[in-house]
Amino acid sequence: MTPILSAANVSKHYGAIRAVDDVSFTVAPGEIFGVIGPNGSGKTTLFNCVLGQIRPDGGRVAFQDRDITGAGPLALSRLGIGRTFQSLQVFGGLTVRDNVIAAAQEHRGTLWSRLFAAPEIGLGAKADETLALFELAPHAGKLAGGLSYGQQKLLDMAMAFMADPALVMLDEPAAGVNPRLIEMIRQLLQRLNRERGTTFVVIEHNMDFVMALCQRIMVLAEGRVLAVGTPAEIRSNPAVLEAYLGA
Amino acid sequence: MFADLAQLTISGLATGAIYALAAMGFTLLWQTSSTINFAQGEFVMVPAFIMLGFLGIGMPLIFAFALTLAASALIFGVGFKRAVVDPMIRHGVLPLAIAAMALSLALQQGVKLVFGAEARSVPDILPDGVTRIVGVAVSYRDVGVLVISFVLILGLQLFLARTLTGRAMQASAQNPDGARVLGINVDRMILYTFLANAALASIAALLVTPIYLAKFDLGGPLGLKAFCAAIIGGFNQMHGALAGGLLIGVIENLTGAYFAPQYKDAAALVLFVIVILFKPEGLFGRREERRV
Amino acid sequence: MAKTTRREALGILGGAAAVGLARPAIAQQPQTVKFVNVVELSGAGVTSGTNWRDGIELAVRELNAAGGILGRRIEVQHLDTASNPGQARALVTRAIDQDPYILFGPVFSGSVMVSMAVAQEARMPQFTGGEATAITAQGNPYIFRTSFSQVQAMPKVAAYLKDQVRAQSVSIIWVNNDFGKGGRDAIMAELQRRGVRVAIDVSTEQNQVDFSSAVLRAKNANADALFVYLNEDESARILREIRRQGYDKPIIGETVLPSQQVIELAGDAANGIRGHVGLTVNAPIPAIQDFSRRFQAAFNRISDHNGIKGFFAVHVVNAVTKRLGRFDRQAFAEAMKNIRITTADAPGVLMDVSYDDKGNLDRDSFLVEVRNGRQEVVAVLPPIGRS
Amino acid sequence: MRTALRIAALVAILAALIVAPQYLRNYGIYLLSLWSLFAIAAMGLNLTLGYAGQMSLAQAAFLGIGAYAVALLVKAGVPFWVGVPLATLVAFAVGLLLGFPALRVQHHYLAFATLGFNVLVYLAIRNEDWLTGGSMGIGQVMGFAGMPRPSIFGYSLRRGIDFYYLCLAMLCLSTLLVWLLLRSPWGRAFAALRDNPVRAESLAIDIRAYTLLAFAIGAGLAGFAGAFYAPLVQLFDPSPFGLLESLSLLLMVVVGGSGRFWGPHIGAALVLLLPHWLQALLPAWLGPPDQWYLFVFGIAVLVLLTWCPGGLLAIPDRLRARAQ
Repeated sequence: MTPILSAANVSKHYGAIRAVDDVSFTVAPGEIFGVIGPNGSGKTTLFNCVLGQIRPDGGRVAFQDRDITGAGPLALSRLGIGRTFQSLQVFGGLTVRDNVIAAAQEHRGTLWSRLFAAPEIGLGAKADETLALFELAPHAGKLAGGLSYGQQKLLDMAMAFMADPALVMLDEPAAGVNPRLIEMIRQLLQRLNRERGTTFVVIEHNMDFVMALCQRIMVLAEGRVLAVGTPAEIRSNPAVLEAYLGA
Repeated sequence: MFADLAQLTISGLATGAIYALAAMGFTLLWQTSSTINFAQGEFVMVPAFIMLGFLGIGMPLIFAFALTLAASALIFGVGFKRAVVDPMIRHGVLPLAIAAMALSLALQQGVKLVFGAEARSVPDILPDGVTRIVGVAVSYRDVGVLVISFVLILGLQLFLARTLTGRAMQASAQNPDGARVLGINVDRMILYTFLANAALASIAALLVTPIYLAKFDLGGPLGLKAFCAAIIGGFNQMHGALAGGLLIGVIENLTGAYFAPQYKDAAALVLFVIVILFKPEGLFGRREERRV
Repeated sequence: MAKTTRREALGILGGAAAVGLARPAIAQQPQTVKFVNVVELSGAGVTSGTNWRDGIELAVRELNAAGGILGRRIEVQHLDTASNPGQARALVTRAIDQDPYILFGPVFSGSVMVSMAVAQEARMPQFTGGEATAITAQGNPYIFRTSFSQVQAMPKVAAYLKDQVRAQSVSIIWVNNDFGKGGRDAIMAELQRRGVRVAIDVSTEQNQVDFSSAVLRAKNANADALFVYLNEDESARILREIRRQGYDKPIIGETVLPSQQVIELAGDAANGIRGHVGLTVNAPIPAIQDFSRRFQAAFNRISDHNGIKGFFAVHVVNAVTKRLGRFDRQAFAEAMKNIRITTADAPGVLMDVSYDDKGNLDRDSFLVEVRNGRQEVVAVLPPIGRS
Repeated sequence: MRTALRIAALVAILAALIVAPQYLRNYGIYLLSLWSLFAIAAMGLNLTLGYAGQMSLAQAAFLGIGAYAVALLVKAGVPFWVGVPLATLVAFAVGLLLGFPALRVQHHYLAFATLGFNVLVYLAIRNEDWLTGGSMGIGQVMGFAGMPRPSIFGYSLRRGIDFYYLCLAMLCLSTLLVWLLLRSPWGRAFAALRDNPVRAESLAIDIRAYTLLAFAIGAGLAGFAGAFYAPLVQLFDPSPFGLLESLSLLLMVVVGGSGRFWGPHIGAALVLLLPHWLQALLPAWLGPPDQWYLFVFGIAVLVLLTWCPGGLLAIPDRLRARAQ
């Protein structure tokens, strides 16, 4: 089976610092793949290289066998790669419902057909369904900027799923969220993975969350791959322990 | 031919030095408090009228100017910061810039209401007269403006680079949080930059109004040139403002003489648009990380 | 008088009642007569407009003190066009809504050109300070000048340049607005007709500050004389620059360059300039000098030609209305055709004047020179009709 | 209930606007016509600035492009009603071009770039007098009767009042179209672009296309307003299309409430109509409001912005937020 996402020898240097150094990995369709590592291990840089925010100095990135090295965020989202951001990223001046519709509308029709389309562009039902799934239905008519932090985090995630992406990249979904919500997010992600077959790549600091969520985990340290394996394998890997404790 | 070029360049430099004075203060405010001061031209225009007021009651020029400096420090230093910038800054760069536009409108119209719309002549502190250097007529006035501007700008640079207060001001501009940790009173340092801006503008008023004439709408064109100078030179570099101002002054004159006088005003703007599009950090500026 | 339509009547009622955009117009007291003056009280035309307004004010005050026009008190309202033609047109509309007897202004020709049709449509006599040739070439029977047009004045300037200055070539520096452009076109034509070469023709900006390149170009053209046609502030600035660059050929102007405001603003740099003026307080005419003293007493400044024009305009209205014996706009406009008014008849017009059938006037004019910071009249030129 | 109330208010205001000229004389009618057109242009700027978040200080330039385009087309023999869409299209196309700098620079840099553009347009109109009549105005090339007022279905709109109804109709049409546009997916995309362009791009929203469109549509509306401004004033010169007018349009949008649907209508009324109402309502010893209005207005805007930067229409929200 071809991997849904593969990176081969990806490198990114800032002067003498090798932020990402010859990293390769593959993600199979339907997998939940975690990326962890101490601070400064290159997680975010790698993420940005894959997502086209930064152009890598070397290596290749492919999505479903299609070369996407250096392709911009617009191209990737059009291909069906969803993502969330480390910091909150919703459209504060739009209602919650409009936020989720905005997240999917560009996948329907052409630029010109959208001008003349009905306001909800046929996404009304899907928006309500998604909002219900993320427990945001009671807030549908509120301005997104007025939601609590946790609600905005959920909305951010809901937006990433609106366009039925095959792959979603999550940048620290558990950061700054209370334990009850973390648990809810974990269950939601696993449910989406199970029911819709969505593939996830997750960058996360919260070890418990990653271990409970992911099927396979890659550990980065100083820009290089330290280990790849199941949560159990990673937990018992002495090199990983050393990297974390040593750091 | 050479003499003409030299002549144009010298008077262009003198005009440009004035732009630079206004542009410097502009850059200062931007660096320390993200203020795009659209009323910068009025900060030059109003002191001219304050000075005329003092002169009108028979005060000698030097005293009148000293009092003007004090008044403008109070109004455009302390007052502007406390009444406009402090409450607006949390709303963002753009609302603050628009508030400055409203201020500029109010100042222009206020002066017009009080002093009328007619131009008034202002006494000159610089000597009148011309000297010839290798066939080029150089006026004492141009030389005076250039020298005063250079001394001021270099003095300010030295102050910022060499003195404790100056460095604290720079630190407050570049990294306010860090500066606070070091025990610097950031708010006070920012206030100093506002005072410096007010002082620069008053001196610019003293230098330009004998030629520009004191008129309620003189700030518009001057402010516009100052923006252009600041951006062309680099919004985050003090010497950029100087270079930008001088460059505009000279380019305008050369355009007027050798290309198309009716597009003289466009010269600075064309240069400015090109710089904005291809080197937005300015010709001499540092690249700023784009903050999202 | 214009017929009051049903709509207007309604408008007056409604205006008084509610919105207030319409103020009572016809409901003025019978013993007053209304003037509206639409003029440049700020912007590039501020000096002209302010003098014009003050001239009108002085005439109105004096006439009112002497019992008004035909026993009616004059009420005058001044509106500021900000030297913006669009604004001028709007304000002329507004002025006409007030139903005045006579409309005054604007002074800037561009503003006159865009607004005069509005007054014409309302059959409203309009006294303008504008000098553009086109103003009286539209066949508008309600427009009247208070000074020469540029085509009347420029022949005098061109003849002066050729015959007295003996210039075979002339450099021209002009301001690129309606005033400057009109004057430049007129002088170019007159110079060419007389075989005087235009060595260079330099346009400058309204609000321009640095004139070094303009003066340098004129200087390098090496013509026998320089003709400067700018507004007041810019004239003062360019004179300083001209002196600075040590230009030593004759500098000639028309009306503005040797005017009071320019001399005041330019200081010593104005000395030696020569030019033609249609009106000046320095004219060797007792009535004008007396006017000048009264003007200075009232407004604490020396009137320029526009002050005289405003004063003159009110007195023409007074003289013609007296002849008619009633307030009738249509009759007034007709009476203005080919009229001749002498100072014996109406001392307020200051100099004998005659109008043609298009609204152009003719009278003496003056050649002046600035000496020691004062404008001095060096010659009186006869009216064109007699020259 | 609230919707019903709003519709009722809207109908009442529209009725007042239709009846008003009966109680006004020429100048009042002229001012209302001017208000209608400036409200359209301000709506365009509100779209660019308020909804799509793109700073523009060149709105008056587009008004001028529309006015000159329609006048020159009519002079060339093109019927007015063909000239209007063409003039709008020209402004739209130039607006599209002006959008390109916005792809590279943002915020204040963009403000300056558009400001520079406005000055260049102004200088070009003024200097190229073979085409535009330069500083002498359009009369120089079209004759001093100026731009003729159009007819509609054979009915001449020469009289001020008839032309006012045309302007009002165009305002209603523009308002409706903008409302539909803002409700459409495009409106949502504009808001997304304004609130968070990075996030928008990750959701397949083509921010380049929408930035260009925001500029172009805003410019197109100004051009459309300009196409009616020309026959309203009939004779015009470059001065209404300079930097000051752009600033004035910006203040209209900001005062009314940037990103608020009715902000431009209210802002334009404050700038254009209020001084004349004040004239009638205030005691005479205050002097004619023309003299001090702009001063007071500038101060008022300053105070409003420091207290409530969202503009007048944001005040209720702000009061509510305070009460809580």
